[in-house]
Amino acid sequence: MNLLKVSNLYKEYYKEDKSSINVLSGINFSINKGECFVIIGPNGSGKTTLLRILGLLEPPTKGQILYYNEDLCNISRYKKVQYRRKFSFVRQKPIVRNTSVFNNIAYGLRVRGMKWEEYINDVNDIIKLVDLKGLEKKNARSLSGGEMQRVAIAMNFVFSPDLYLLDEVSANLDPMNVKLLDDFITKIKQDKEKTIIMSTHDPLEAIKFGDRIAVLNNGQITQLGTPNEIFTAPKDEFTALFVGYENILSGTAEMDLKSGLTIIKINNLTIVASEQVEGEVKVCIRPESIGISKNPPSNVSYRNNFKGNIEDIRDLGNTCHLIINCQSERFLATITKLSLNNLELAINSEIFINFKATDVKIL
Amino acid sequence: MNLLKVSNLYKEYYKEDKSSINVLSGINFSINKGECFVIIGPNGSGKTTLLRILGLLEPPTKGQILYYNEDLCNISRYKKVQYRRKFSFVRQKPIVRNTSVFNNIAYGLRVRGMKWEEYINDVNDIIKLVDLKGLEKKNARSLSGGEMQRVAIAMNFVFSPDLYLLDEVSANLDPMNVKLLDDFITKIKQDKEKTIIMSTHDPLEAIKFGDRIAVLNNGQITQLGTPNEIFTAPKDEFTALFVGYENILSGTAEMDLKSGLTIIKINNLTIVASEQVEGEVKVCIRPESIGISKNPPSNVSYRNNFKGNIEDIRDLGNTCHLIINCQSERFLATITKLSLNNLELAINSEIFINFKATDVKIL
Amino acid sequence: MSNDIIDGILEAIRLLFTFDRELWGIIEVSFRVSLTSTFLAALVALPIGSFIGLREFRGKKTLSNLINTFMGFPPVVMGLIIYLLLSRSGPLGSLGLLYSTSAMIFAQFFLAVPIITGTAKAAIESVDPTLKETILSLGASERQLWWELIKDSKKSIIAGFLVAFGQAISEVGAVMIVGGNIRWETRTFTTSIVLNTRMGEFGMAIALGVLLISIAFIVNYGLTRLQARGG
Amino acid sequence: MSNDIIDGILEAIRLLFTFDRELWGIIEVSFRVSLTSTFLAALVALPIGSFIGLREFRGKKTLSNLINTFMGFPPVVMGLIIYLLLSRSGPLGSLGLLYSTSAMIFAQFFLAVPIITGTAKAAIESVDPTLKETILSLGASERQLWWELIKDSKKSIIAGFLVAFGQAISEVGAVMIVGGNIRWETRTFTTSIVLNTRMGEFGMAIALGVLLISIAFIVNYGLTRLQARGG
Amino acid sequence: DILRAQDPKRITLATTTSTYDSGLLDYLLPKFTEQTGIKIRVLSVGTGQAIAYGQRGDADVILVHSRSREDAFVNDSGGQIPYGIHRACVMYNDFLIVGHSSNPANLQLGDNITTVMTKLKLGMTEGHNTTFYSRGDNSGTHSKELSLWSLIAWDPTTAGTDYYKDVGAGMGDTLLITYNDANNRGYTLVDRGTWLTFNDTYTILNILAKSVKGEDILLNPYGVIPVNPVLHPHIKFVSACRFVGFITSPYGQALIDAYRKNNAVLFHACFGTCNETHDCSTTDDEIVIWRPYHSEFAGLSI
Ligand SMILES: Nc1ncnc2c1ncn2[C@@H]1O[C@H](COP(=O)(O)OP(=O)(O)OP(=O)(O)O)[C@@H](O)[C@H]1O
Ligand SMILES: Nc1ncnc2c1ncn2[C@@H]1O[C@H](COP(=O)(O)OP(=O)(O)OP(=O)(O)O)[C@@H](O)[C@H]1O
Ligand SMILES: [Mg+2]
Ligand SMILES: [Mg+2]
Repeated sequence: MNLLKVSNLYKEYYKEDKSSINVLSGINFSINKGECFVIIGPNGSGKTTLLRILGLLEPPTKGQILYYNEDLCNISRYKKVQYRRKFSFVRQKPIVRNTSVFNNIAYGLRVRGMKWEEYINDVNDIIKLVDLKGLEKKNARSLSGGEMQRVAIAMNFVFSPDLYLLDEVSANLDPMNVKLLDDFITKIKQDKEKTIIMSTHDPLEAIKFGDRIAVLNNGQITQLGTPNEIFTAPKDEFTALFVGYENILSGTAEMDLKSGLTIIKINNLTIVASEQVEGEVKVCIRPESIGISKNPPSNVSYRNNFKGNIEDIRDLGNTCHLIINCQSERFLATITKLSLNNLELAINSEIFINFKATDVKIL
Repeated sequence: MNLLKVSNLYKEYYKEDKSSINVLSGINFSINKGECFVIIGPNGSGKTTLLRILGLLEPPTKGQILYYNEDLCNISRYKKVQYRRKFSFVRQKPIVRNTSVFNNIAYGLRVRGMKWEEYINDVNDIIKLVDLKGLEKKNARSLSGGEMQRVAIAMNFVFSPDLYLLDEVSANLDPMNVKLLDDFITKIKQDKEKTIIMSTHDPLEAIKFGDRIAVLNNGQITQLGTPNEIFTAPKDEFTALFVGYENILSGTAEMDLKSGLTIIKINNLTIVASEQVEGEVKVCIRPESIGISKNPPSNVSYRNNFKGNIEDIRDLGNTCHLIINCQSERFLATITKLSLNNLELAINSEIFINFKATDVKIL
Repeated sequence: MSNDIIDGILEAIRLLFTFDRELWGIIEVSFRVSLTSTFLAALVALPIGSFIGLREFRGKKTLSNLINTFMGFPPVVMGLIIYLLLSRSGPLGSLGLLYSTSAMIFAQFFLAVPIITGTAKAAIESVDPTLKETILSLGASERQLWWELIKDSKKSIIAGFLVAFGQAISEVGAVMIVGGNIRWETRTFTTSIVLNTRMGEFGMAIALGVLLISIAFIVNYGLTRLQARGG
Repeated sequence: MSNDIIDGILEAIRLLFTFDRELWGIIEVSFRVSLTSTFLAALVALPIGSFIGLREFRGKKTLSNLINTFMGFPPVVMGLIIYLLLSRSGPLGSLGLLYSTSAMIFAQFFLAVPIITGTAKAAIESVDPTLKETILSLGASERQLWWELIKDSKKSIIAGFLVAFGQAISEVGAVMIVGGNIRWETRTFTTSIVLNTRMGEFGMAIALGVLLISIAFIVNYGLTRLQARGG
Repeated sequence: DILRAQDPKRITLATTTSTYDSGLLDYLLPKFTEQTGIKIRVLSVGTGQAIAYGQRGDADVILVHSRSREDAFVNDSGGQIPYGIHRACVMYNDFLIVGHSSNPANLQLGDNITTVMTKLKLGMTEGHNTTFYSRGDNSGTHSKELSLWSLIAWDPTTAGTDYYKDVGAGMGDTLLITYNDANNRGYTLVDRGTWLTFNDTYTILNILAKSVKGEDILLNPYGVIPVNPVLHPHIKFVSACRFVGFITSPYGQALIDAYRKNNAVLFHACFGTCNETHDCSTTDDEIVIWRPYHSEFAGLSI
């Protein structure tokens, strides 16, 4: 049985001039208990709105949200509170009550009727966990961005809800605290009674935690699947970029019946791909898939070979980004520092890039 | 000549109980015109406070800020406004005026006395640049987190200030918009009249843009140098983690006079390092530096060899994280999916890890 | 006659320190009536006002307008209405409450209710909506949310209470009609000031006025301190 | 005899539709005096109040307290003071302003100033400090910041204006003393209500009261609509 | 409070401001309380308001000075139950016309009242050098003023003159407004009680006309009337009657005559004798009714 089943969900907002915009339109998905469901999508696609609706903080314009078969959109105020107590919601821009860190974190337990003696230990434990020891008496409104984010996390995790709604929860956290949060989420994931729905802009986070990923674009779910499905077969430009196909080129595809391959004309370049499509297409190539050599490659297993110039080299620690101009199309390639030095590459070096037809993803 | 010279800057806040805490203590640095100065540091280290002080939004408790040799801490209200008009400040959690996107973005130009005809084009241009076309009539307070961030960026960039103060400016942006911002900052960097001071939690951003990086920890600058200096020789735990030495172990170091190497005892493990130190130390090893093999390695150029068990495997797309337990110390190693499959690794597989003495960084 | 004011101040000090029995009676009545009525009004108006501020419902706009209007309800008219109710020939005449401090409290109560309702409503409405959402999402019931918002906007609510108290204690039309300005019983600062003015005793009137605002200042100051401590 | 109130309402309607010349004169004087004084007070109080709200300085707390206290300044006392100033033996007696609408505007002006100052100050202070910083960092001068904050908190400021107007139009103590309730000249709603009460004409007094609050409701409604449109 | 209100030991007196503000009641009432133990709550309001309070049963006894309205109060007009019973004439003083000493209307103290009123009228309508301030509040003084104008068959309210100001206020306020007349040409009609209270404050005002011997139209009789218990059963009629008995008794009358303010006599006691001094008709019935109540205060002297 599904824990949560969203069907045909719509949300409209009214603009100043009374015309409406559809922020969510026709959302359908269901979530199983114990699952971690990740929502990705560009800015303004409706992620926050969707999470707020699921958190019963805003009614949808239309649609159904079944939770254990009860429609959350048509329940009394009282029942709404009961359900909200099963959920937690960490906002994208957290806001805290104007009181101490301790009181902020204890609040969720207090409203559930717990007494001081009952909650003091839990609260102190979580304060230690989120590394806020020493700040518990400070007014939470005077904290730094990341500290406040951690208070918000602690506030919502302390009462151990059944459903975690996390909206870009790792933004503003330093790497140390991101790790801390990772451990947290990993622990929740191990508890098969707990369900997580989170939004993120960080692909690594999506892969790390997502049992399934939904891509929200313009208020619609354009793709939904396991991380593997999403990352190997992104269906739109945003997803492609998100998962790392950072070279996206537009061209016209034609089938070559002889070889069974697709020939894509991009201005002066011709790219060969193994997928079979025709017409106006977008082509994606991961920077890692692009090989570099100083001389024209003798090995013919690479179907795409272009001569180019290095326009720019960006140092990324032990790897680098090369920007290569091939017939006025720019390609981004990632190589190791070692190769950079071995090949003696520098800006304006003339080089050859190559990639396999199977590495070309057509959208 | 220095554009900006900060000497001996202190900032205290008062707690509820009237005791004070030093948020910044004894900050000294100077910035040259045209530079991009990146501030990194853990949550609550004082980055935002420092930027706010530089933006003349808050007076320091003590200290001097020389800008073209004028002390910004001791100037009239009127002059402060004049200086603020040379600066821009993008907040960590942007907030916008309760009016349309267009008016928000035009505001900076309007307060500088520009007329509608004079600014309309500039504003429309930047709206297109930050991809807010179509939203310009919308009330900026009803935007999504990322959209608002972009409004905040446009608001501050449109009047083309001399000094850009950017506080975690890419948080909340989707990958597409992060790229957009990248291009923006790159363009500003090309203009040698413009100076940037930014804080970030993203190491890639720090490397990409930083001419110099300052590490702020607990209100003090603990390290200041070029990205290369910082990334190859992190001086504290935070910086080490930030730049990617994600394996950090504590132990006792002893010099081995014979080999000239350092022997570090970490519980039951003994690690050999090429740096020369003694006493209680922290040891950092990058996950990428750790090699994996199924059999005890026959090649002896690796000075550190341990047998261990795979505790966990985390898929990261085309690479994976392995968690390896060696004598109850845990190591994190990164390997490619290909190797994972070739070596036929699985949870509980027995393997050998190895890394070179020169790859061990001692803090 | 412009040193009437200075004379008034000196007279005020003299009066206060001679511990004039009648004066202290007036102080007592004034404060008892105004504090009780404002306090009772707060008990009623705070829940109502904050409830209106909290919820969205049809007709809220008209209701708000009505409250705004009633915030400027002429005290004389209120006095008259209460008089007509409590008068022997009125519906509540049998209670015999007319010309008592109870009647005065009654009248001032109805004057204070819209003021406190209106300010409480505005205060609750001006709380950041994201704070409301955060509190709700932490599992607060509507009552718990309400309490949090009251706490969060207590500054404005206390300000509203102070306005209502200030109006009550400086109000004269209503207490005059329903209290009757009876010596030793229902005479307040303001009715006494009016009486003295009518009798041409400007010095005394000013003295009472000076006393009234000095005491109001002290009460105010105390409340502000309390509020600062509580915050 | 509790249907006095109902009779009053009927009488109010009758009065309005017979276009009684005297009644219209009263309406005119009431609104002219109250609107002018509130408007002038706003001109003075808005800059002062918002300035106090904007800046930090020594003695701000005491000043705030003082303003709070003056928000409840007893109108009768204010009337007396203005009377003493304008009276023939007073310092400004030679102006001959006593018993004119100018004198009434003068008195109500001083009553309205603290109310508008106090509410403007509170409104400006309640604006999110990060918004202030954002505006400053965009290069706004203090004046430009001030204007933005006024715009941002216009709801509360208009509310303060409405409270002041409501008080002014329903106030009787001050206008009675300095205006004198002279027929055809300085008679307002409230002084007229008091006169009718003194004459035992309770029905007429109620009728005038009903009229007053109905008109106030309409003014209020208009202002709210305006405000909603502007927002 | 409910208990206290029904306490026959406490009655409510509604009266005009002139009696209370002159201090007479503060002087008189403690003596009554001392004798009977009955406390009196004084409502000092406008004449019309005092009468309305009586009609509605919100006062037990009223003390006012507007003869025509007092009569209406005790008359069973059209078979209606009268609001009050047994009016008694208690005391009188007189009305004065006061004005600025510049006296533009040139009133002379010896002028009879019609001359005075004519001079005032001419000052307003032709000389344009006289401003008359009228109470305009239907009080006893106001009714008296209107009756004075009617003596010369002129109605200032409809005459359309700018020099006749209807101030709609109490006596003290009207005097104050007259005093503050910017051009020093204000006149008003005032009762002697109020005048004596204020005359040392408003030193630039003088008595410019007063009752000439043999002319009683300027006299100002005060009547006391208990409210009818038939109409309002809760009225503490007995106590009210004891109060009326008190002030009409020789003791009470002597007290009134003895009352001085600023060394001046304010009120003249006149129970039973007012017929002789002016046309305030006290019936013998009234004397008969109140005489028994006097016994309680017999033998007391001041
Ligand atoms: N107004 C204030 N009153 C008291 N303490 C404050 C105030 N503002 C900031 N602090 C404290 O100062 C410290 C530094 O805060 P700051 O916002 O500068 O940190 P930061 O480096 O920007 O952190 P983050 O990465 O989380 O944004 C924090 O510990 C914070 O709690
Ligand atoms: N109250 C509102 N009134 C009008 N439009 C709104 C309102 N709230 C959100 N929107 C609009 O709805 C769209 C979706 O907003 P939402 O906050 O859900 O986006 P998001 O996916 O969370 O984006 P981000 O990644 O930037 O946080 C945006 O275009 C936003 O402008
Ligand atoms: Mg969002
Ligand atoms: Mg910060």
